[in-house]
Amino acid sequence: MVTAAIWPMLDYSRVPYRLYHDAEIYAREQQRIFQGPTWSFLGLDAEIPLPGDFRATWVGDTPVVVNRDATGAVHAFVNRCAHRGALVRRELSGNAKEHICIYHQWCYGLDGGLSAIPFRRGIRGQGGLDAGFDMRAHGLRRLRVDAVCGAVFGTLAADAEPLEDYLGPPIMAQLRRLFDRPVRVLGYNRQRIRANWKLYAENTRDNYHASLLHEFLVTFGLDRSTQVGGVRMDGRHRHNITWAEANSDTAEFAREAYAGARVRNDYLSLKEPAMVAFHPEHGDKLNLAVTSVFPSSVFVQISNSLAIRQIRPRGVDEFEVFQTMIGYDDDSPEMTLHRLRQANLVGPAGFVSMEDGEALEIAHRASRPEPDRATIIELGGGGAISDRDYRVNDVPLRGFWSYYAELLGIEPAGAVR
Amino acid sequence: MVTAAIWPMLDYSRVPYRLYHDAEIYAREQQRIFQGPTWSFLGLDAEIPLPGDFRATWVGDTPVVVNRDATGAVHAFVNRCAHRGALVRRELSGNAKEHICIYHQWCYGLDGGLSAIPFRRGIRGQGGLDAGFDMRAHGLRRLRVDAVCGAVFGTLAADAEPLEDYLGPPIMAQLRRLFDRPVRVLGYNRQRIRANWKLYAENTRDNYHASLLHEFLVTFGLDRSTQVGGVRMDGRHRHNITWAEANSDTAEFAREAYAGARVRNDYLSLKEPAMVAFHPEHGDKLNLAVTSVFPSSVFVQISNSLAIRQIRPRGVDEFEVFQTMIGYDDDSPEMTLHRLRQANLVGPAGFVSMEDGEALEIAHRASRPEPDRATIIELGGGGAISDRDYRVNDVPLRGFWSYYAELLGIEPAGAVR
Amino acid sequence: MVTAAIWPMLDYSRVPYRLYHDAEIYAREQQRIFQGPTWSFLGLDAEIPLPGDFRATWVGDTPVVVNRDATGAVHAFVNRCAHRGALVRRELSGNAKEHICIYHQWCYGLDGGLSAIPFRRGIRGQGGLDAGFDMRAHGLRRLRVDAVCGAVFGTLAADAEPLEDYLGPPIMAQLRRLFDRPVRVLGYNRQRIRANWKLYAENTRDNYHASLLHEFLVTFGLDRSTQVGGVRMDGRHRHNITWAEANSDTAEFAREAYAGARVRNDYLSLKEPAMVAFHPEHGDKLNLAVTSVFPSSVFVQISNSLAIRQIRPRGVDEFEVFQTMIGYDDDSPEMTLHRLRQANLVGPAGFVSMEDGEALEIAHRASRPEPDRATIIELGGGGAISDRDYRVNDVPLRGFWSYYAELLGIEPAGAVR
Amino acid sequence: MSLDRAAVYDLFAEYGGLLDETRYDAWLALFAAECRYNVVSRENHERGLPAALIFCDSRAMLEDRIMALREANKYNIHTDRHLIGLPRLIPGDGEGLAVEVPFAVYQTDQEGETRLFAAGLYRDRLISAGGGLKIRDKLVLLDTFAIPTLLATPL
Amino acid sequence: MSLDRAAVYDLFAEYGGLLDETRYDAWLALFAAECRYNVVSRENHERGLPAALIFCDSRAMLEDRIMALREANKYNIHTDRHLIGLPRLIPGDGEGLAVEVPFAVYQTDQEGETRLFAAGLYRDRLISAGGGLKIRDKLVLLDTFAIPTLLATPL
Amino acid sequence: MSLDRAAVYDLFAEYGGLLDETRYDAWLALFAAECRYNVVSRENHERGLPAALIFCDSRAMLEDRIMALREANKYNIHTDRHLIGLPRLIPGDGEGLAVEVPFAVYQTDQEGETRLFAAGLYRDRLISAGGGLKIRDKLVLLDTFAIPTLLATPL
Ligand code: FES
Ligand code: FES
Ligand code: FES
Ligand SMILES: [Fe+3]
Ligand SMILES: [Fe+3]
Ligand SMILES: [Fe+3]
Repeated sequence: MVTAAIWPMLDYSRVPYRLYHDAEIYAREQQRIFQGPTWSFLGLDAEIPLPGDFRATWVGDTPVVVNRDATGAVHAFVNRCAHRGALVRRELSGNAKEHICIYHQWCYGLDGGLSAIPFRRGIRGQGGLDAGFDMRAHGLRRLRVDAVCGAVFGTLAADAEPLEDYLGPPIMAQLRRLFDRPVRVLGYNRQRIRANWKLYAENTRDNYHASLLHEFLVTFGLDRSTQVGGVRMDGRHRHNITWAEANSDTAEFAREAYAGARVRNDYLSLKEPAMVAFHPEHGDKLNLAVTSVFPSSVFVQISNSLAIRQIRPRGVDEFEVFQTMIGYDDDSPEMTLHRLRQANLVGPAGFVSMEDGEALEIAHRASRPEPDRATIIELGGGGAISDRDYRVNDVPLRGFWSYYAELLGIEPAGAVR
Repeated sequence: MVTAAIWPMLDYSRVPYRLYHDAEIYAREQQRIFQGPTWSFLGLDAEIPLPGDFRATWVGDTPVVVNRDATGAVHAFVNRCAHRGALVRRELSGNAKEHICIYHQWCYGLDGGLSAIPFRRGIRGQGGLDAGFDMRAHGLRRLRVDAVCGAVFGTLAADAEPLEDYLGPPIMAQLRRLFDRPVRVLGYNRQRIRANWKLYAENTRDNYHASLLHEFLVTFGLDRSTQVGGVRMDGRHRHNITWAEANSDTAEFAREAYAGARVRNDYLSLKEPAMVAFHPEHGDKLNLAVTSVFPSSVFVQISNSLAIRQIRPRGVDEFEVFQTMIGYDDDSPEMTLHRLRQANLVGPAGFVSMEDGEALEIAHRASRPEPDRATIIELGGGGAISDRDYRVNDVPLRGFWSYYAELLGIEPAGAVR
Repeated sequence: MVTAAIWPMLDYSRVPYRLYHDAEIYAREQQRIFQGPTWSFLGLDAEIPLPGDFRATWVGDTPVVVNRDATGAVHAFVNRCAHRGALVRRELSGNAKEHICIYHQWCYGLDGGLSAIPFRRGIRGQGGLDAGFDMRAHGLRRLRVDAVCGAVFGTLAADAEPLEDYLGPPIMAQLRRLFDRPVRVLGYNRQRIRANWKLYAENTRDNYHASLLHEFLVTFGLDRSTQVGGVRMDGRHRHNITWAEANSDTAEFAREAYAGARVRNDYLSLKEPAMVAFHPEHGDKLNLAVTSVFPSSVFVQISNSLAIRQIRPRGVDEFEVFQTMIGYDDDSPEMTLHRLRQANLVGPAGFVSMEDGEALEIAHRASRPEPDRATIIELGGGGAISDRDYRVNDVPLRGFWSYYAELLGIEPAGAVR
Repeated sequence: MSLDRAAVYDLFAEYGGLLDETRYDAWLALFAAECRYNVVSRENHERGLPAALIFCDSRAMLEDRIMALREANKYNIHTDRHLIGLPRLIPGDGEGLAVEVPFAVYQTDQEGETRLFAAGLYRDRLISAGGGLKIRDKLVLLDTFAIPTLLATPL
Repeated sequence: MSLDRAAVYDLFAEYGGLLDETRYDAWLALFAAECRYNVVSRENHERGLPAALIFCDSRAMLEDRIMALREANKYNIHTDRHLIGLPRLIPGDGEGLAVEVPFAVYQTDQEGETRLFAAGLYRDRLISAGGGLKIRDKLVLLDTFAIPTLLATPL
Repeated sequence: MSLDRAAVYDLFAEYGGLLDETRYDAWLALFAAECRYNVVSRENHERGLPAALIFCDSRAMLEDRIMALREANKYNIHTDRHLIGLPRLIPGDGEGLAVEVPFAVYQTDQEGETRLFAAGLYRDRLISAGGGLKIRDKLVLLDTFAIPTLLATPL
């Protein structure tokens, strides 16, 4: 049973590998984090525009359905029949007036309420349920739902703080920026990585790895640690925005810096350079903005490639990255084509993302045999957790762990946060 | 460690999902239920008619061999070598004078006794076993074996009650009915379902689901909840017979009833209606008789399709349904052909059975994340467990759980049985 | 939690099956045995002849790299990055000046020391690591390395006794005999067996099974228990040499003995008998010498087929046998061809070895359901563990378990060793 | 390669392609007016036991299978992918052409995870009818007779 | 079997063989001067969503893929093995020849363990150019769209 | 498709079919009077190491393999299913015809559970003898060189 004693350092600059490999800890995460007082991205208004539209998704490893009712209101509930536990809605997406479980055809409304039970009163007055059976008490387990500019979030905890408080001003600002116009879904992609989900939660907060692991960024001049950039967190440091500004450094300076760092720094050019072109569209210079919302939602802008990622744990040793690629309703055909081309940058085959699948799997594999050894999280120094306006840092990882420890009930006395 | 406190209700009308997903509970089931004072169907006399005939089978997840010795007596033993644990008989079926383990060629008689050990006395008087080694003390672990009209059962527990007492009068009557003349094996089929084995034990006792999940039954007029039928159990309610009578309702009445239940009720007809024809053959009107014997044996009559099913657990998350299709020795060629055609109804591809594979898998998957939530078993009401002469009920499921709790040592004080 | 009470007998003549199937015990083995005060074979000098040559291997389930530095010294270290745990060297073999982790490109020297960290001081003096960060404290975890005639061993325990003491005189002598000339690697083979690794550790010490399981040996007159042979162990009985002398029995005598043992004894001959010819090459009569070094290294001479095996555990239910086939630098082309032909005897497709894969898998499968039952290890009698100069014995298995119990901390009081 | 041979290759390419597209009516059209379609486990086949997993000894029964699949049966939502090997023409007498072809079928669930669902051998008798080759008799000899989940869509 | 037919079979045999040998330049030479190569998940394809996993609507972009694979990207060290089924020639108009072919790709890691990496369907349009068949347009319709680990080497 | 081509396709169809039926004598008859049959792991092949998993540099040794399989060796009871891809004819000099063909072998245990046992490439040299094509030299280049359980029945 894991306790607060597991932490070698009070500032979360060391993370024992046990936390990535223990099945009991995984089960506890599901209860206290994913089913706890956190908010998870469920989908977009744009994905269920019409009454009856539904989509299946996940909160942690719990199956959830989100749908729109006849009044236009959005509801979400656990996709588990109140009767004997079958998945009620088997399709991933569609449009329906109700949800009928195949096992005994119990029927649920779009608000998740139990609306009909076959032979509830039996036949010829024989069998069925007792008159006292209260259908209102046996609907599907509902989530609290709220949205930010069409991005729908849900929580399973009654006592979760309001969504806007949970996200905090900097995250709210980023979401308002990304969703400043009606969005259009361009498609989805999925990546199954044989590693613990928290390795990915760290990865999206890890400013330091980007240009070192993803050589394409530097080789083809897309993104460099020498650019102006940094990290900004919410008050609790559980969420993070990793940002950078386009053309804020010079190739010469970058070449020197990377040479100093003994990193490959010869530059190549693409035969189709348009693919990596950046067309500013949010009235600022940001060409990189990766917004990580605790525990498992990520909103990503890389140049003009826009996406939302859900980290979907599949047991202690595997997770799926589910990515929704988006553009805007008012995109010109040329802009849509540009986004489709630039989609080559991200996803499981992405020029600047595929490496994460390999890096996380080899970290998971190599760390398993030594659960008592620990990682080092000290780029940007240890001690108090705070925003940084430079890129060579991994401070937000410590922010993630500080809130993780709090929710799991293993925060050490005197923790530095 | 699971305790009696796990039960939300004393009448077993609520079953927490933990019981389907906890590996420790699974291990305990193997020890206390399958290796405990229960009887399992092992095979048919007709499958091993001759001296030396053997078949491999399973009791829970323990490999067992059943064979006939030179005197015609049937023996069964655990298929694990007394020496260093290898599977002694590797073939699934055949005829042999003895069973020789390949690893060191220890040799066992058809009664499971250890009959020979190579180099037992060594060579040139050097090596081998001490003179004191008692071969009689090291045979294969034997099962107690008994049979009902050629259906062979076995138990690993010395203290198990006699088979006839274990089954009780109603089950004995059903077996005598099914095995009223010499049977002939038509073949086997196997279905691997990624769900906990108890979901299937419930399914075969679940009168309520049949015509709702297996739409073919109603769509093609085979079987309807409006027919005369019900459930009958043994004194301990651990076993159950689900029965129904042919042509005991009218299409009109059924149509109304199902319409009332908001269930699809337009009827179609087959191009080859002979396939679903029912030819009474047991001097009664029963066209459905599903006899579930605790823990994992099921004897099935659906129209003229006759079968025996073994539920074979394969870990907490998977089981196999092994089905033996039978007819009678005196079947005419036409009747045999009819049975082969009607075999389309059952098994992994069965028109009225395939859905169970899907329903149980989605119930297993969807219930895993919430081990503390529970199923509802209240069709036919809660409270005392008793036979019913109507079909819309799931009372026998509570009977299953009451005996399950007793054997696992988690029966709550004041349990209603 | 396993304790000394698990042993039914003080002389280790009974081994409860729980020890092969309990995941917690497996984890403890990794800590106390493989990462404990034992020595594991890592590879051959001949595999990394040049400065910069490296090979990846395993110690238990811990990934390890062994390489040669510029001075010619051999180093080995755990293949896990000190930063965030990624596998540092991903290739199985090659030549390099340093090892660079792909995740953040931390760079390690050939001695495992941390030699460079990109942007260690950040950029423009912002970010990076604190000045206080001590690179010397964060190298790769090193193994102590030592060699016997070019066979490189390593240990993760600082307090392990010196290699020569660990092996003891008889094993040292065997290794000196096998490595009496410079060796040449002919190739590798791998076999994945779905069984617990200790079943294989027993198998290589099990003199009794050879001619009974591997019928090819007797059928084609290669090796028989009637030959002069036996077992010799180190002082602690943890290691063992199983040996036999060529042509030390007569076909007639063997035929009688095996007939007495009721074992098949008709002899066949190959169309290409040269394949099984034995050309003495070590100035003695030994045509069989299987040297098992605790826990998981085996040095094998079968006729002129020479090999080294590593047992690589892959969880409680699977292991890999990794085999390195060798010859000598001064082999004539004919001798090399002879060894390549005779390689048909060993490995996953080996005429005299393939059966082990089947025997161990069926032992693992059949023993799992009954963890409290035990094996019998009594060939050559029980009681004190000692060398034997006859072949029908399995005494060295008890030697293995006696040291296993000591390291796992479950040696019973009054253990007979 | 004779026209025959080309026609045989094309027939099996078509067979798998139509099933994977769930174009079951077009698939039925590959069978002769009189035809049989049986899916048999090796376990029964090797023991000479007559029971099949799917037993259609008339075209009517085969059509009933498809109707039931569409109108009544529920099954795990998935897509099939047939990989069909090189056809082996079996010399011999008898009406039409005897052909044996190994196959593997992969099933992919709605979330894009693929598993091997079945491996086995087609034992077919083909006849020419209406200017083309038709399946007179198909035996799907199933190696993978421990059916994963359930068997609904045709092999 | 017409020459065409033989040429189609050979083209796909060559296609898989060259990829498995990692001879990417020779593989590129199988494509026409103007060509497209898209890897699309069934999830998007069935919903009419345009996003692809790999989207190359020009030969230049396809060549960039190979350059990046060699010069910049890191991926799990493995070998590929393509198993390509019987080509199905699709009658119809349009330039060139429409062909559909099922495929499976197995990946083997450095330690010799193999897993199914992908199953799916090639939807190709082939044209004759320079006296041989070339790939004008290739759609890799991916059943296995929950990509195991990552997708680096071409399908 | 020339006769040659048809003969090559037939040879491989026959090769897999006979192995899966365990008709080993008929399978041996597909080899020339002088022949070689080697199963080599990629691990060794890529490093230029000569050791093989199965090394038969004469027909006699190949026949010994079959004899031992029948008379002496014990192995996991299973059935094999070969899926053999499209043959790739390799132009070049040298006696006979060089062909490369990808393959996958599935093994099914007695209880009907199937697993991928091996994927790899056949590198064959075929010659015409006795009016038909025979295998002069077969290299089974094994991707799946971490052999699951054991390797007894030929690939
Ligand atoms: S489980 Fe859903 S209706 Fe019974
Ligand atoms: S294990 Fe059966 S004879 Fe040794
Ligand atoms: S994990 Fe190795 S450099 Fe970061
Ligand atoms: Fe990344
Ligand atoms: Fe059912
Ligand atoms: Fe052995």
